[in-house]
Amino acid sequence: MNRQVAGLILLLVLVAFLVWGMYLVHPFGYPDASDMDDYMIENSQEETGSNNVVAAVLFDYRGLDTLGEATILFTAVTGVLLLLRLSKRKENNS
Amino acid sequence: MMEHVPLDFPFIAAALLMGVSLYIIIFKKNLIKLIMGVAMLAAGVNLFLVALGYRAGGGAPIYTGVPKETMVMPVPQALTLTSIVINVAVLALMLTMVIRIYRHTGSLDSEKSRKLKG
Amino acid sequence: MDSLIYHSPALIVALPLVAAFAIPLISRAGYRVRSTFSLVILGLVTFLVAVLAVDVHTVGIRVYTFGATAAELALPGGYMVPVRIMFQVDGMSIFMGIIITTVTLAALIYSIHFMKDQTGQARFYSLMMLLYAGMMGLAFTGDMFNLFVFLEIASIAGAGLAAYRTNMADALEGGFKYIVVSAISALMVLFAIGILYSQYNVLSIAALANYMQYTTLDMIALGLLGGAFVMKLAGVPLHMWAPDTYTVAPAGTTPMILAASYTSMYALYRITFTLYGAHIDSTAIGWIVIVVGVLSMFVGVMMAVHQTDIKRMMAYHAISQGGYMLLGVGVGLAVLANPVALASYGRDAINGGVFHIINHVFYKALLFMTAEAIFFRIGTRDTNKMGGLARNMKWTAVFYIIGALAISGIPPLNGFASKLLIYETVLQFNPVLAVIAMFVSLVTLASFAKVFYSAFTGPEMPAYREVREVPKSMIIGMAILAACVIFFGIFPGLIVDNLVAPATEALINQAPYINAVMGAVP
Amino acid sequence: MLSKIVRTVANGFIPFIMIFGLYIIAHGHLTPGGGFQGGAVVVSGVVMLLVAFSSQELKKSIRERVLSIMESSGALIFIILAFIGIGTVFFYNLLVGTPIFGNIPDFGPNLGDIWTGGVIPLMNFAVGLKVIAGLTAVVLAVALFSGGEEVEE
Repeated sequence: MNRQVAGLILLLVLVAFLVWGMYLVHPFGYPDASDMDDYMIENSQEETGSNNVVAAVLFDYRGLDTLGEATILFTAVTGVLLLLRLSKRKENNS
Repeated sequence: MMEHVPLDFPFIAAALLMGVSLYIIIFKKNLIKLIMGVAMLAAGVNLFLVALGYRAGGGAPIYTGVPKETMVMPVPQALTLTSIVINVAVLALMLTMVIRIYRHTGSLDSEKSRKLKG
Repeated sequence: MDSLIYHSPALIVALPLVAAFAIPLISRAGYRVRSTFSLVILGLVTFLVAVLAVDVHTVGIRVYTFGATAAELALPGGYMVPVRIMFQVDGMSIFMGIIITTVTLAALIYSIHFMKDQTGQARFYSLMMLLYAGMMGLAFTGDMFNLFVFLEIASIAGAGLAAYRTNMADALEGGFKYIVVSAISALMVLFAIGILYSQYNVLSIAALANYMQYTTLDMIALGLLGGAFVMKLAGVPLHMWAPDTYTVAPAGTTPMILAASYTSMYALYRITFTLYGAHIDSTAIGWIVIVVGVLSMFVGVMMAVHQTDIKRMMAYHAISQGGYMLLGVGVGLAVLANPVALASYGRDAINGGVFHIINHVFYKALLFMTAEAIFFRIGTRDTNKMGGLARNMKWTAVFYIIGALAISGIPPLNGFASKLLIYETVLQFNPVLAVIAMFVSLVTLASFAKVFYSAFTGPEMPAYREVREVPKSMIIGMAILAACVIFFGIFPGLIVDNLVAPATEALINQAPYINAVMGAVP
Repeated sequence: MLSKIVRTVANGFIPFIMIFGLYIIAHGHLTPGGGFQGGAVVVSGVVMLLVAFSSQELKKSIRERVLSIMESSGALIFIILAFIGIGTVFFYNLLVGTPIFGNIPDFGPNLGDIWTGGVIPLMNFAVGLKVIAGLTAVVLAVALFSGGEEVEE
């Protein structure tokens, strides 16, 4: 019962934060500032030769994020295969 | 600017998704439901992110056919793509662990296994 | 050499990634080749970290912009905001880098023999390299979204490693808990990043700090980020995952997951000091950090006393020691706006808190390794089932004593040096807190002494008569850390002046971090 | 294993799904899409095969070892493509202006030219390779595991 009450309070606090945050965010469709994005739209063709600005952002301007993303996928695949591995040869100490 | 409603639809939807998923994460005992909660939280955050970049009347930021004046912001789209892939990876690993846990304990209830409370 | 230093921030993260991707291919050549390859790559990276550390401490903050025409060119062609991802390595980043690299090196050497007969080795080493790369990226990055990405790399790799022993249900549950907590906290971070991005349209930490206005939305973002990182570093109301995960993680990976927790602590400090910096109400935030710290200290040690699982006990002590770091830095944060108090004791308090990170990671890593060494030989972590192990495992017993004395703050070991700094400064700030801190330290000593008597001394158990000392590589791994513990204890002044003080300076003074990117642009 | 109708339809559709996925990968720098999305499309075809046929049957034609090599080499190609710019800076797009994918498109809206984008199309291919191999491995491993078998190391 105690856990339920604590959970309820936590939930209410988090949702209050959420609604409050959403209320304060700029109106949909009218961003406050767009300096960085404007630079990318202006220069992506010239600097990367890519028509697709999103692709230019993904692989050039924010290439490290994409490397990280590919790494995460690699990590998850490695983790999945590690966890589903053949466990016939049990650990020597268990 | 003046005619906008204080809360806009994509943001409302994102807040709803996140609120429901928080409820699931806090109160549901089933591990699969917990994972669904995390997935919904991710969906809510992604929706929030991609909605941030919209400019009224804008089109996709791709030069093949669209002039640059009417492009929406590209960075949130790139961030959302990254975040979606990350969440796919996280969910894959979580589901694998749940499969393994189910093999061991024969149950998906987090209350039944001593350590998974909280 | 110059170009090596020039590219070292990128290489330090990229080389372990290359290693991680290549290990599944190389593993076909056998166990020896794989171990050698991992060690060579990590040795190379260690060298780069050392070179970079010297450079950062002599020349100053180093910026590396990915994909630009020159690495220092953070602002493209005189544009007003940074567009590309950049790494910013300052005193605090390189401090974390040194911790992570040392622990990983010790853990890798330790794992070589530990893992020899296990299944899934190739993927194990691959994940270790990925965890290392994730932590280093987290420590070096100067970009909020990139921080999220590296946080996720470290979390997923850590969870995969924690669940490594798939034949035990505990291990899977520990790993599952870790990944759920990580996923939720990472999504909180992402939401906060969205809020910050919506207002300032930049993602670089320096540029955000430059434009920061501390609106209500920024406060919400700070709350989200703070909650997320406190969850990741196992601060007390949100600590429930840590004992389970630390207990089950195999071999050398427990120290690495521990280091990952403190990398999250670094991220918390980076957010509060560098991103929000002068804008926040530092007294209030400082007190919040202090309260979390004191709670962690107290609850952690109280939970630890009655544990019978040796690693679980150490895990609760890790939470408790994390409280010391938060206490020290919290005191410094509380007086950040007060120059007199900052000069008289605030700076030293932060020194103590930061110094305690490196000390704690080293001795707790050592302790976890001794616990795993016992588990490796006798197959149980229950202290009640141990006894008389010192007879046959002399080295392990010696390393355990070193670690236990260090964690209890006994001179001349390193735990004493940082705890003394924390006691002295906290006493000037608020004597009650200092008394609590000393009390916790006493309980810690009692708890470790109890385990020592039950595990290592006493009559020889007939079942363990045949127990042998652990293999050589495990001893070397532990010896590296033990040497660091003793060295840091004997020469604390040297370490504080050369490693800790630059880190503290980097935290307190946010201007160089911002100026390195924003330059002359106001 | 499902009925013969399902299997025949799945067999018939596979080439189209593959080609569509590869098209999305190849045109990542011109149209919406890219390595991840195209890779996911291809893997959706693999999932369809998995539903239509049994996992054991699929295991015969897809070697896990090959998947592992494909995944590692995809990731390695990606990071090597990032490394080739290290003469300037890591991740520098060196190929813009060279004969390999180096054409500069007409500024402003244009019809699109496949030989543009520098390293971007190559990175898309690397990521596509990685995603196809990685997700196939995950899907297959989970299917085999739930079918009672465990995965080879």
